[in-house]
Amino acid sequence: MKLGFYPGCSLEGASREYNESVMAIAEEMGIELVSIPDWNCCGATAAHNLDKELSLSLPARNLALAEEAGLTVLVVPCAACYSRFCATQHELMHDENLHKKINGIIEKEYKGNLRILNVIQFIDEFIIDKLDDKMKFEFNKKVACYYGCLLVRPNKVLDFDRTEDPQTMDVVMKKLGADSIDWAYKTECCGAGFSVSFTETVGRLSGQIVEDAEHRGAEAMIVACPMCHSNLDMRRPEINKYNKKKSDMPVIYITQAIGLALGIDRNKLGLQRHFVPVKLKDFKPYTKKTEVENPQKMEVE
Amino acid sequence: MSDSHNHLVDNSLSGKIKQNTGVSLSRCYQCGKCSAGCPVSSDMDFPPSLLIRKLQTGLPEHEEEVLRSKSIWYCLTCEMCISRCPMEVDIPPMMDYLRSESLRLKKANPAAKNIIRFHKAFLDSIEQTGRLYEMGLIVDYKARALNLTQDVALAPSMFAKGKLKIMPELIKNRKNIKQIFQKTINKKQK
Amino acid sequence: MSEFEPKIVAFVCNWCTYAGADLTGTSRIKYSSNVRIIRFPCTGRIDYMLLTKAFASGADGIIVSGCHPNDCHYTSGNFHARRRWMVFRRLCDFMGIDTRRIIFSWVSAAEGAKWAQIVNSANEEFKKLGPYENYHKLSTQEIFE
Amino acid sequence: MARIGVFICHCGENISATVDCSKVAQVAATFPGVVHSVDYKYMCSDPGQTLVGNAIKEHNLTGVVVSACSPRMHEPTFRRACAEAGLNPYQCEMANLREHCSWVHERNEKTDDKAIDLVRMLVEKVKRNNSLQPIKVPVTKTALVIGGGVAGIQAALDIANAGHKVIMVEREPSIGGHMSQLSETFPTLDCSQCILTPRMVEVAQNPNIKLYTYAEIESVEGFVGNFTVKIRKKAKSIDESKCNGCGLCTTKCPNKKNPNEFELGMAKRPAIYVPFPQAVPNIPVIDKTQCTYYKTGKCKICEKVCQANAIQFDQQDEIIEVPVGAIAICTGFDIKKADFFPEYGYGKHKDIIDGLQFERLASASGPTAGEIRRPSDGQIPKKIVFVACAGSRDPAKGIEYCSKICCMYTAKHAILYKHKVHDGTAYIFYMDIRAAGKNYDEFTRRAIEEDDAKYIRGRVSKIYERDGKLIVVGADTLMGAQTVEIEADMVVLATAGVANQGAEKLAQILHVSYDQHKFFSEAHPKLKPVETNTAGIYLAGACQSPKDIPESVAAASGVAGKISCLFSNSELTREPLIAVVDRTAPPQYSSCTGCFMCQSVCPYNAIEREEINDRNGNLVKQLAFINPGLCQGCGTCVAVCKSKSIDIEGYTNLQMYSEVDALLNF
Ligand SMILES: Cc1cc2nc3c(=O)[nH]c(=O)nc-3n(C[C@H](O)[C@H](O)[C@H](O)COP(=O)(O)OP(=O)(O)OC[C@H]3O[C@@H](n4cnc5c(N)ncnc54)[C@H](O)[C@@H]3O)c2cc1C
Ligand SMILES: Cc1cc2nc3c(=O)[nH]c(=O)nc-3n(C[C@H](O)[C@H](O)[C@H](O)COP(=O)(O)OP(=O)(O)OC[C@H]3O[C@@H](n4cnc5c(N)ncnc54)[C@H](O)[C@@H]3O)c2cc1C
Ligand code: SF4
Ligand code: SF4
Ligand code: SF4
Ligand code: SF4
Ligand code: SF4
Ligand code: SF4
Ligand code: SF4
Ligand code: SF4
Repeated sequence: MKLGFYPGCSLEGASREYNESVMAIAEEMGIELVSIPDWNCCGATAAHNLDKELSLSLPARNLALAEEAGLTVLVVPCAACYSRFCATQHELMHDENLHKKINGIIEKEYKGNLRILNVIQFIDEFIIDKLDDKMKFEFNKKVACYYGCLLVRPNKVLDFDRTEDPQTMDVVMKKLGADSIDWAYKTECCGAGFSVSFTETVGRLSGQIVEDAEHRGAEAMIVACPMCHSNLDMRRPEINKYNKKKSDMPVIYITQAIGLALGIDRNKLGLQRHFVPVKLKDFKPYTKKTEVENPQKMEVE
Repeated sequence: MSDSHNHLVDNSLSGKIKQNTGVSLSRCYQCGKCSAGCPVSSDMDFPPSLLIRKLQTGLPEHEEEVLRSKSIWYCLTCEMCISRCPMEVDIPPMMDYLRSESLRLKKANPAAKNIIRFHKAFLDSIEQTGRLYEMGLIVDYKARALNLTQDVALAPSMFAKGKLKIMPELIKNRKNIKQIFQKTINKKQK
Repeated sequence: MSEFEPKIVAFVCNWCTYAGADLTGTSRIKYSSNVRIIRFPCTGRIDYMLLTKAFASGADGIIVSGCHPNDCHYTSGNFHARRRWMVFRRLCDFMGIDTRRIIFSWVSAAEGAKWAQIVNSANEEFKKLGPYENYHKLSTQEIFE
Repeated sequence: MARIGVFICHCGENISATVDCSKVAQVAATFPGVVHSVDYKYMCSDPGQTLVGNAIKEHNLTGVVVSACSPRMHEPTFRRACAEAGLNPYQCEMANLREHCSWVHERNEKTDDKAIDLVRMLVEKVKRNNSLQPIKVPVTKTALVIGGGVAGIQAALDIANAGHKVIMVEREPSIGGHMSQLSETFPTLDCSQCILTPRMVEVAQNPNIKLYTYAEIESVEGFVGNFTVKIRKKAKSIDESKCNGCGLCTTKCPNKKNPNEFELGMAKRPAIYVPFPQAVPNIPVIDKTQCTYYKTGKCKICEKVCQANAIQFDQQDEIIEVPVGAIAICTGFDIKKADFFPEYGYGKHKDIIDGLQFERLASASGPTAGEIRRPSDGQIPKKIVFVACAGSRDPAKGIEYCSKICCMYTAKHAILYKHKVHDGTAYIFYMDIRAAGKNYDEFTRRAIEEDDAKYIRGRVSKIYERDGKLIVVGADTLMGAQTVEIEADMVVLATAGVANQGAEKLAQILHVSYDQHKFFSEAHPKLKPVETNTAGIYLAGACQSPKDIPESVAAASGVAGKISCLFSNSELTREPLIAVVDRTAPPQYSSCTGCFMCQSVCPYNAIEREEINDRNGNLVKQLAFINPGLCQGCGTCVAVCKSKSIDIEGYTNLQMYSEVDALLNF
């Protein structure tokens, strides 16, 4: 199976391990991820902070290129890129004049036929059902699934999981055999793009997140966004300083967690690249099927 | 049977916000839920709901305070406020608009210098190469911020972990990207 | 010759605008005398073909007025009137009836002054449009009966 | 041949100062069909009316146009005068020469012309008036009260005490409604059950009231004065005529762990149960979804212990058909549950409760015998947070209205809490304190000043649990929107009052309208607050919008008054100005094509389907039929009927076209 893929700048740079693990599990499941030809940066926070049209044009160019390349589904692992893409799609599809204008700026035409999936949606749709057959280990750890902001908000644009107390990632982790805890900071902001400009603020925000997860007994935090990861992992010294205690709880991507359960080599998953060492071991061999119910799907919000 | 009233064009800042972003600040009934949920409201000089209140009065001195505030630069666009606001007052686009106005009128708060520098360095990197060149960005930003010591410890270990590339990645159609910049942000600022 | 005086027919509902026009009287507010009021139980009762009939009878302009949107004595008659007007307007365009000559308004039983103002401004409006000779000519062929 | 009389009134000088009355009379005399035309100083005076009466007799008039003041003023006067002179009152019309002419124009020729036109229009109209007879409808003097909360109880007792029969239908096993769940009531803090229970007993004992509990409305047909109602009496599995209410069955039932609805899940009850000790009637029901016998076929312990042989496992639902003349809807309201709030954990935390649960905790007969204890571990909360406007005034959550009662009951809760936990602190997050009512603001001030309730103006953004405490994160907008975090032991959400479950279905059965929140709609917000748009159906209490007890009771007495008025005559008389569908001889029967456009626009559901069958019972034609009991005469149906098959008396097509036609040469 072939699906469109937008790595985005972080996955090519500071968050290589995320890319590596996405690729590793896709390969294991027989899915080919095809990058958009000649893709460009989505503009991230900087663009929409300074100029609205720029912030729409940069993602729109990528979307148009993807469409030109005949792709219909686009997997966007970086939550920030995912959010920019969804916002662009939403705005263009709801404002005809703006749509025309942006098409003019990028000198391409985006028709709006792409389905944009974040990594959890990708897993939910293409991977979770195949896990039973391929899993070698149980991820028998207590984990805190951290969604951050961009995966779940704003929900009128994203239409993904519920905004408060989302569950999709928890369901995946439970499927892997993990005990995913109920905690308070699931969707609080980690400081996002302020890592470099307001490092202290990031230390505080990420610090509260790490503290709550650890306080409730999590052995690892599971994330699906390179920004969350770099704030929670790379900024650990600032976090520890804010919390006035040392935490060595690792932060791993959900794709890495799946990779571990599938028995993929740790280095192939990029675990060696983390700042906080990933010491998790003693995974139980996988034996029985786990049935997991998604509480979100049982409720009407 | 037309039921629309003809209002004169509203030249207040909140009027401009409404025209440019569609966000109506008069819907805000000052419940404060946004401020209570905002992760950075303690860093802000005016928490989001207070910022809106200042704009609701339409008084020039209040509008001035808003454009010169730290708040608009501290906003992380985390979307917490809008996702909980009972009146669905969409604060993040309002913040975007206020930031661009503050820049345009050269009223940006000094505390925002670093953020603006960072954003500009970031966009420069994209304009040049089509993608983000993290190494270049950090060097560029540090040079702009004249803050060469912060984070220097991080860079070598990032290298060691294979997280920083020495050379930028260049996309093929860089002309297209340049055009996009020409037609949008550069048209207004430079 | 003296200045052109448009002939205006007003179709009003009993509960709001008719009563409002009564109040204009009780308050002795003057307005131009070239208007003839026809009372209906509700604007919902107004069959728009009556409007064409009025033009055929020599009217140069028409006012249709009833209760404000949520004040209809019969709760929803005025909504239906409005909805049917949307359809009728297209028919007018098709038939070549000048819809500028039909003015809609809401006048409540308390809005005596507003009624006078509506009539006066309609009068000015219709004066500008001049006599509706086209229609009077058209109608002599008795296409509506 | 029409013989019309025209009477031009001077109204002293009110008309004649501006309009040349004698000239108008002279011109009118020349109109085709006019046989008599005069002017007179005061038409409405006794001599004026006599003038009209005499002219009718003398000139054998078939129609009269009184050209005077507004018909809204004197139409009844002149119609009565005509009737006295032997002319059908609906053959009298008025031309409005005062309000619409003399008072609003200058004295000149154009004004005279207008007066002449107005008279001509009405002359043309009256020529085409039909002689009509007032409509008489018989009235069944029995009222149906749906819902036995405080509103229903009040309405039923008032109607019964006026000497009329009442049938009360209550969905639950007992009457009492929400008020029976309350602890003490604002603004007086009197015990809710103490004031309500006697009224409940009165209902059961009043010989004029027939009570059906555990029953619902199946269907309603007919119209004002003449409804036929089918009631489904759900099987209680108990023979009510035998049960003496001893309660032995409920104590012996081994299946005791079912959530107790009355205690909102904070206690358990057996499968055979009486909802609460003071229930009326005091007769148990078996919960078939829980009873072991119904589930497995084994048990029947209740049957064994019942000495009255009252248990009837094979009892079936019963459908009862009753004729009633009027219906009072008193089905009350409900409140949103804590799981409605994502940001407060979707009801995950046991110690985040709603207002009604707090009422039960504070009630001496409640699960904690009136002590305030946390549901999770039974501890007494030392710090309690109340959250006002939880879900109300929140368009994002779909509820933009203010629930009206929660400000008051939250203040009450804070007072009760302080009375029970002296060393405790109550915080209240609020946006506005809405306490408009007699002694209401005094009551909330008392909570603040005497019982030390700490009001914080701002909304709560998030509540989460940590180490057994609930962390409440809100803002204080009186302190520059600063964040306030309170570590609470318990949180009470003053959740929004919403329409009762099933309200929409009931509205459809009754053909009454309801708003977008499924509250029943009154006929007019100011002048008909307890009527619905359907004649003969009324509403009272919180089924209309959230209401407190005084308002619910006031509305209920209002309904009782309305129904008693209706029942004061054995026949209803109504103005005959209603719609009719034309009927012609077979095989056409009517020009109506059966499109039922008219039905879809009628605000009163007055249009029914009439089926015409041939001798073999085969359907020949469907056509519209106007129910004269329901039609209010708006005429909307007339305007939409493409085949002009409906007409409305008083404003027929012929009349209206003639009026317009009369303008031809103006
Ligand atoms: C937490 C809380 C505290 C309150 N405290 C106070 C207070 O201190 N003072 C005060 O004045 N007010 C108070 N109120 C308000 C008070 O409860 C209401 O005003 C009152 O209960 C309204 O009475 P009602 O008869 O209209 O409705 P309800 O009490 O809701 O009664 C409706 C009845 O109709 C029945 N029913 C519903 N649907 C059907 C159907 N389809 N067929 C047959 N029967 C049906 C129901 O079972 C119920 O018995 C409080 C409310 C709440 C939520
Ligand atoms: C400024 C203002 C604006 C308002 N706006 C609204 C609004 O928009 N909507 C709304 O719903 N309500 C409004 N109200 C409230 C509304 O006016 C009252 O609810 C309403 O008038 C009350 O009617 P009533 O018949 O009880 O009393 P009143 O209107 O006061 O009538 C009492 C009558 O009794 C007569 N009377 C008094 N004493 C005696 C006596 N001893 N013997 C004989 N006759 C006596 C008085 O002369 C008077 O005619 C407003 C009130 C005010 C002050
Ligand atoms: S949450 Fe919304 S309504 Fe409340 S203060 Fe903030 S913007 Fe205003
Ligand atoms: S989007 Fe900005 S203002 Fe809104 S909660 Fe996040 S940081 Fe605060
Ligand atoms: S009938 Fe009317 S117009 Fe004539 S005197 Fe009486 S009040 Fe005046
Ligand atoms: S059913 Fe029998 S045992 Fe139960 S209360 Fe009635 S009489 Fe008593
Ligand atoms: S038969 Fe049912 S109700 Fe009776 S005692 Fe057994 S469980 Fe209880
Ligand atoms: S009554 Fe008070 S608490 Fe309830 S919705 Fe209205 S303002 Fe809010
Ligand atoms: S709209 Fe006219 S034709 Fe159609 S059903 Fe009604 S009466 Fe008959
Ligand atoms: S006149 Fe009005 S109320 Fe009567 S049947 Fe027609 S639409 Fe219904």
